[in-house]
Amino acid sequence: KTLRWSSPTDVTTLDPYAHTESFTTSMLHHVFDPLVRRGRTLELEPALAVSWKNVKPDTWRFELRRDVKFHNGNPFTADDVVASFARLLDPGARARGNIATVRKAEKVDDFTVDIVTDGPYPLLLNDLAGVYILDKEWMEANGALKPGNIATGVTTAASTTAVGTGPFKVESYKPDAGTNFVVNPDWWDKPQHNLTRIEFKPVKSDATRVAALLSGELDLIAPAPLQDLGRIGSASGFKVIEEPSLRLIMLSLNFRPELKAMPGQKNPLLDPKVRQAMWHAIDMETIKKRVMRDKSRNTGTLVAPPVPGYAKENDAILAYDTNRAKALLAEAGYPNGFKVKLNCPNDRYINDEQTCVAIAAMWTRAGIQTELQTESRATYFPRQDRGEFDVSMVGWATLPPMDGFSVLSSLLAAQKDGHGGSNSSTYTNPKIEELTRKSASELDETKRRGMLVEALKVAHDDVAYIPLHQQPVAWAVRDGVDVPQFPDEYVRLWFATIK
Amino acid sequence: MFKVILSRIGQAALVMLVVSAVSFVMFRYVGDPVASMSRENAPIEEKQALRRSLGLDQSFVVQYGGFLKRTLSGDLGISYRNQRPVTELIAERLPATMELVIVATFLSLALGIPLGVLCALRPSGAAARLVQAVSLIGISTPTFVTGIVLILVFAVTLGWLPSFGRGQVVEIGWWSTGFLTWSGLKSLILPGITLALYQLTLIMRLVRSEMIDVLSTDYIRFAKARGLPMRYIHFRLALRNALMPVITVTGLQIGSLIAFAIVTETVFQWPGMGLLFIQAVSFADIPVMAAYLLFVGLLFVIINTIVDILYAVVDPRLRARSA
Amino acid sequence: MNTLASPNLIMRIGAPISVMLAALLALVIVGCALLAGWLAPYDPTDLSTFELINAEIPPAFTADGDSRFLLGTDNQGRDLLSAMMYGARVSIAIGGGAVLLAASIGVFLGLIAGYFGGRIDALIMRIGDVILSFPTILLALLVSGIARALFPQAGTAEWAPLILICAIAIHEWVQYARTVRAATMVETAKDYVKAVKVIGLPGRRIMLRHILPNVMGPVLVIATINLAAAVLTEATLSFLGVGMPPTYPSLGTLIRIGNEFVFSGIWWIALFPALTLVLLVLAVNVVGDWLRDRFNPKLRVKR
Amino acid sequence: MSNRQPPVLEIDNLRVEYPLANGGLFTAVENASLIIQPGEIHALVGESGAGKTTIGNAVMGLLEKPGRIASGSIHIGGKLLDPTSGSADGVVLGRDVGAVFQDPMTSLNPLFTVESQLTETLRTHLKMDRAASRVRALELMKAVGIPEPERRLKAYPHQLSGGQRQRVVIAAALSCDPTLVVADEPTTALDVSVQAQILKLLRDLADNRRIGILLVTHNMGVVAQIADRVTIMHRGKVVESGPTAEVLRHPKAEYAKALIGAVPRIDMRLDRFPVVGEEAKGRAADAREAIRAKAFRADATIDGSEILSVENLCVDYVTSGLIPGSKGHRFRAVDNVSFKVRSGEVFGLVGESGCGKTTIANVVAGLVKPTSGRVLYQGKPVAGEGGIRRVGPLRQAIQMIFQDPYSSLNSRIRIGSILAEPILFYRLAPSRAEAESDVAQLIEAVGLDADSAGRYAHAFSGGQRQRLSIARALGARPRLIVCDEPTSSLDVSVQAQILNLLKDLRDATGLTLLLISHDLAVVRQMCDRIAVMKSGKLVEEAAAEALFQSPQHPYTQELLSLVPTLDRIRGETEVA
Ligand SMILES: Nc1ncnc2c1ncn2[C@@H]1O[C@H](COP(=O)(O)OP(=O)(O)OP(=O)(O)O)[C@@H](O)[C@H]1O
Ligand SMILES: Nc1ncnc2c1ncn2[C@@H]1O[C@H](COP(=O)(O)OP(=O)(O)OP(=O)(O)O)[C@@H](O)[C@H]1O
Ligand SMILES: [Mg+2]
Ligand SMILES: [Mg+2]
Repeated sequence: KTLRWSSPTDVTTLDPYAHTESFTTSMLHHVFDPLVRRGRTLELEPALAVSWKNVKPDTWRFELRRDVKFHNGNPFTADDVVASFARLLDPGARARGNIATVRKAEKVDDFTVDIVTDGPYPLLLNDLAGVYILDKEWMEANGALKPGNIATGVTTAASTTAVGTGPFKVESYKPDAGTNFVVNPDWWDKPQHNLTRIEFKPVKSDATRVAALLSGELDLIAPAPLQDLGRIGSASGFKVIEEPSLRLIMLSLNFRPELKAMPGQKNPLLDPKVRQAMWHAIDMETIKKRVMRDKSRNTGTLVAPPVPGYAKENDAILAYDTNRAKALLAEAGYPNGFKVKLNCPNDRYINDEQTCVAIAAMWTRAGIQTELQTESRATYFPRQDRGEFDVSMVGWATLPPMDGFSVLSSLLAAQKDGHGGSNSSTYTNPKIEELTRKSASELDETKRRGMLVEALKVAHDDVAYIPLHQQPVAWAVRDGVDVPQFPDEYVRLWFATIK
Repeated sequence: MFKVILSRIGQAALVMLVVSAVSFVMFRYVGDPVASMSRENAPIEEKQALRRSLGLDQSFVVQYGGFLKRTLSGDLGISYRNQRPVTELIAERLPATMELVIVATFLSLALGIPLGVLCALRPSGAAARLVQAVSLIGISTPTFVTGIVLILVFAVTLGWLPSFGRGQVVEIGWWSTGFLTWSGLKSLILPGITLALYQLTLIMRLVRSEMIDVLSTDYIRFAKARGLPMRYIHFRLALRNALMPVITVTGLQIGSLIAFAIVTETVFQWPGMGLLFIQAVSFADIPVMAAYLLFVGLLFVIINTIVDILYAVVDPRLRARSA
Repeated sequence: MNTLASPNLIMRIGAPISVMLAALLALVIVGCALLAGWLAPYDPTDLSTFELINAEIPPAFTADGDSRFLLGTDNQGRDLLSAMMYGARVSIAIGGGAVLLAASIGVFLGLIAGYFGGRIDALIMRIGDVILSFPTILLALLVSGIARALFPQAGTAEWAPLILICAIAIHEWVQYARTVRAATMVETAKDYVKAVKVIGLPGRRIMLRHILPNVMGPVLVIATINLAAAVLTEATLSFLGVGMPPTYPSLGTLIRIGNEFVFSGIWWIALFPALTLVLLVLAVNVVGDWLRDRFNPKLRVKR
Repeated sequence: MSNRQPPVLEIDNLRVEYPLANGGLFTAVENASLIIQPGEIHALVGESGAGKTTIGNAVMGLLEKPGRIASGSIHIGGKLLDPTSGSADGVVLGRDVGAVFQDPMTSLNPLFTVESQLTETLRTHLKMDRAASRVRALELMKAVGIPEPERRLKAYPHQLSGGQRQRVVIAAALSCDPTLVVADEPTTALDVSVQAQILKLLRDLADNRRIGILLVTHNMGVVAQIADRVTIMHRGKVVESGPTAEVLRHPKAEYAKALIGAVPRIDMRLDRFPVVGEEAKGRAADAREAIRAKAFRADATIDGSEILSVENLCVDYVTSGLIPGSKGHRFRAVDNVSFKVRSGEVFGLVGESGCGKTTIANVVAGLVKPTSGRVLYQGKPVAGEGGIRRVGPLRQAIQMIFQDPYSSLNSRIRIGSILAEPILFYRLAPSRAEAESDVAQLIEAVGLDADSAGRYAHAFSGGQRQRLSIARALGARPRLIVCDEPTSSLDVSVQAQILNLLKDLRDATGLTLLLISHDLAVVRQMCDRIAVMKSGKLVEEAAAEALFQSPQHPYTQELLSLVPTLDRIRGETEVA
């Protein structure tokens, strides 16, 4: 049984260590297995490792699964794990950062390995769920022991051939035209799917993808465009499946001394009252209803519910209240409002441009004269990184670790010591700095979560970002196709069944 | 002969030098590969390291110099996105685009010229007016709309033709062709029409406009006086005199279709040069873009040389000049 | 022997009904665009009037319509009719401006290249080759990027059109140049050009006064057709973030936005702007064809 | 002779109208009737613009678009021509009716070789195959006397001289043995020897094949030599018609008398050309006077000093092949020609068609670069191997009148503007209004209505266009005019007026003329000295009278002997 499906993005490379893209990682998961993986409810569960324990605060010991075979027939052993880690830890590996804290992997015996980290590190298992194991013999035979890197253009045999232990084997790989998989009959796990073959065809254009589904050329499209869900749902023989995604959309506020819109004047956004006023001025209910077609979930905090760090009490939205907003602005010394530029991508998040137009209109009504500019992701993100925007849209899904710590570390902490990678707004708060550093090495999960919650509360009260909503994941399938959906937007077809 | 070729080669080299320089300037404005290559929670140090490893921290002159040196030694780099040597990528994508362009150009010439002649012969006839109006509607509708409408009608509603992709292709050496399989041929129809529409209208109207002029000349009257069949007069004698702008425009169009059939290729997910290019742009895949633009520069020099030679083929009065 | 019938006004202008209608149509569209500020029921560029609640209301004449919005509203709650009027203004300014600029540059350089030939011809044509090597969109990105770097207000609704015009024209002139060059080469070989050369007229004057009218045919055709392309290019550029801000949509942008909703049955957002564009292009082409024939004295009397 | 055979052409009360752009109506032909029997050559003569070409076009159903047959009938071979469709049942253009158009330059499609244009007719009508049609085309080329026919078959029209093109057009018209040939000034571009050859060919066809020929011409000598009957037209009306001898010897209508009186004589030189009703054309005469006055220049002296000197001039044409750079064919059109022209003289250049006259004219005018040798104007080089140097006053000083009136006027600019151009450019008139009146004067001076200024070139007959291009050259008030067959498309009366004008200008202002012509009578009347060319070489140069009285070179002698004159009228010789 063949499943034909499509998404707008394509598989970048077959070398799992040469890239950091989540879509490619998700696709390669069909071919490779990690030591631990996420199950049907996204809980971490054994995969190539059957059990693990902390032997020292910085050393984890993994017991490996026996009788596992690679697609080429080679047996899976500790050597493969050690070679894979060595390959990933190579400075040339593009995905090196995914296990930034891992120092090395050591063979204990044929089916036991130790993984040593830089000091105590609570999120190791989360990270390992993204580390796929390659076959050492194959790498040796094909000169692929060193990793490829899409950034530097280093390629190896592994860039176009994938030999893993996973549920499917790559049959053919043609960028932009399609990638085909066939089932691996010798998979170590008991298959929950009934597929014999997967044909993946990237289709960039939304409308074409929908059309191809409706014309019966595809069984599944992921994602399906929001505005077409109604039509697909009402067409006979097709259905829409949806679920809130982990991805939260928020507005990043510039904390530099000046705004681009008002050169030479003090940045009004530095005043928390102004930030609250801006939040109060946004009518998220209407945006949800009109722009997001009731598919989104409005949020008051910076992480989604399933993610560690989420707390109901933080998830409080400042109510839409233009008068209150105006009052706050007056209190802050801007009775006549001020000027601000709002920048948004128009091809990255679901209905991003529409959301921003709506917000610009709402702010203008509240007295904040908003000049909106939208652009394509290719130019938007570099500019955002350079801190060129006053207010801009950010989406955050806490991936790959799927943990609230990612928000602290990347969005809230200042840019130093390896933190603040996406905090281009230069927001800083001493309390958050402290909590970020403490939680980074806290092995006690309850305490750690407490710290995350506390930090996110600070961020909420201080309006470090204005959270907007949680995006939906919407897929469309033809009847008879059953695929589970995941808030991390991964496609896991080893759970799929078709009739 | 030798001198002509030499000077053309020299000019081509110059064109490509300028193209490469301009494209390097341009990359500052079309995005930063670092942003699209970084994972979500990459710390700032990691991004900087990436920028360094890409050589993006160096000055423009150094980057450009390095690029030129590599290019001259025949190394056009490896695509960030596709992990393949750029030359190989372009060679791989060329057949898809070429076949599409051949179909589109064939369609636009095969329909555009006769329709243009028809419109010139009976400028106020009902058929001519209808054809002209329809073609104008065709071009003032954006390609993405036309493409989608065609897909909706022929793929979704009628189910006759595939909505995307190339169908089954046959490999002949490094060339992959869709002409030899039924599904390959069917896949060519919709994108071919979509791509041809603009050209078709342009060619039709140019032919019409020039034909009207030519038909009032003495040599056409003399041809009539010799009793030559009307079809022969219109399609062989007069048409040839009307062809100059058509040749120019067709040449230019073929060039830009090969290079930049971006929208059509995106709508139909046609794995050709346009798609390669647009993906490279949205990914800020600088090696692909740079090499690609060089290729296109070369392409245009070649096409325009051929067009210039064609002028001389069509119009003997220009032969002295073209030599 | 020379009996003069008394010709009435219509005869004097000599345009057939279809041309008159087309001209009228073009006038109406252009007029509505120019007078958008007075004619449009709402000001779609005033952000404070946007009411998301009103989004996607169908046209007034349909069952679910709302009499406040004759042609319905777009996805932001803007009155579509008003948005179209303002949008047409942007599109006509940018499309028309770009075509005019491109045609002027192209015709000028084409004449020079075709008339003088040799080095200058090679130079102009190779510059053309360079420009052709970049897609319009990339070149426009470059132009507006540089413009932005030079002066910061380039992105605003007032300045963006100018930049867009330059950005589009900088690519499009090549087509005119090459076409005109080819035609000029043919014309230059004819006796009437020789005749004025012997009179001793300078090249400039020969080109502009004598050759130009004889090579304008294809230029008019390409220009009238390119108008549509330029309007749509503007939409693409706006999408890429180098054009008009989304709060000031052009016709092309409206079509692009509307296109996303066609599947979901919200047809009016795309249909009306597209219709306007089609009608505009149609009208311009009909009038353009007629003008072209008028320009040609041989066809003057023919109907 | 079987008179039961229907006449090949019968025109009865024909009226042709051109609706004008301003809503008016122009009647080009009014109540014209004529009959041509098989084997008869019928000459149609008359003033330029009288409607001769229009009649020919009407017969072939090829009237220029708005033009239409308003009344009257045309029968071809007894079959009625349908005035709306312009065709008669069973009569095939090209097979049954052959046409020679007035203008050889534009009758041939510039993009096709002579061969393809000749053979396509044969293949269409006679269903010949490629090889057979080529053989026949070669025969035809020989029949019309084109030298090196094999090579010229492969040539493109622009590579042929005016006369050669004219002969190709004739060959094409005759290729399918039509029963009726409409020949519109078939020999104007030809030198006398070729003309004689063509005329003989036409006569033979008429006599042996019983072809009827409608021959439009300005050359009364030609009429006298071969026509059986003559019709004289004036302003759209037939003023006289009858057997050649009768009409030529005893013209009855005023106009006919004047026309015949105006024929230039070859046997003696007159001071001025006799002119048709000069008195009647008072306005034109006044205008001419004004121009003469304006052109008067203080520096103009007829001192006999050397004004133009052509030294060892050679011009090669290289026909390049299709592939750029491939070895082309090199053809020497002008071979080591030297001559000097003195200030104020009329220097004649005669010779067979294709001998390089136009080429020399082009070199002098600065349009063609010589391969070697040079041209000096008042001692200063204007053209040489290095290129063409014409600066400042030199440009104004040398003007040219082109052989081909059809393509030398820009079809998109009003006549008035074309003529005003040199006047305004050289600031010869203080104001625009002044320039306009100058233009009006020029137009009247060449015998056209001043309101022609508002029209475009296509609305004029061949002769009228030629007069306009003469007016344009005069407008620049040059010192030297290179006249490339300035009057070959003019009727004798207008020709006389124009030549008189040029002559007068010469006398009054010291204008120098380099006159190229086929019409030896004209040459004799006009020129002071004459050079005779053959195949690119200068074979004889002598004072005009000397040359005509005692030609030295055999070629010159041959030319002179072949000139058709009014003295040898066909009807009479037959009778005699
Ligand atoms: N297309 C036209 N529109 C208006 N008037 C025209 C047109 N063509 C010719 N005429 C006019 O008709 C008249 C007759 O023209 P025609 O060409 O028949 O003259 P012709 O006798 O052949 O003169 P020539 O000997 O100079 O060639 C002229 O006065 C000319 O101006
Ligand atoms: N562009 C050209 N390429 C090749 N050969 C040419 C070209 N132009 C003219 N010739 C040839 O040069 C010769 C001289 O031509 P030219 O036009 O000077 O003749 P001409 O004396 O004016 O003849 P006519 O009296 O018939 O006009 C002819 O044999 C012609 O075939
Ligand atoms: Mg005539
Ligand atoms: Mg000549």
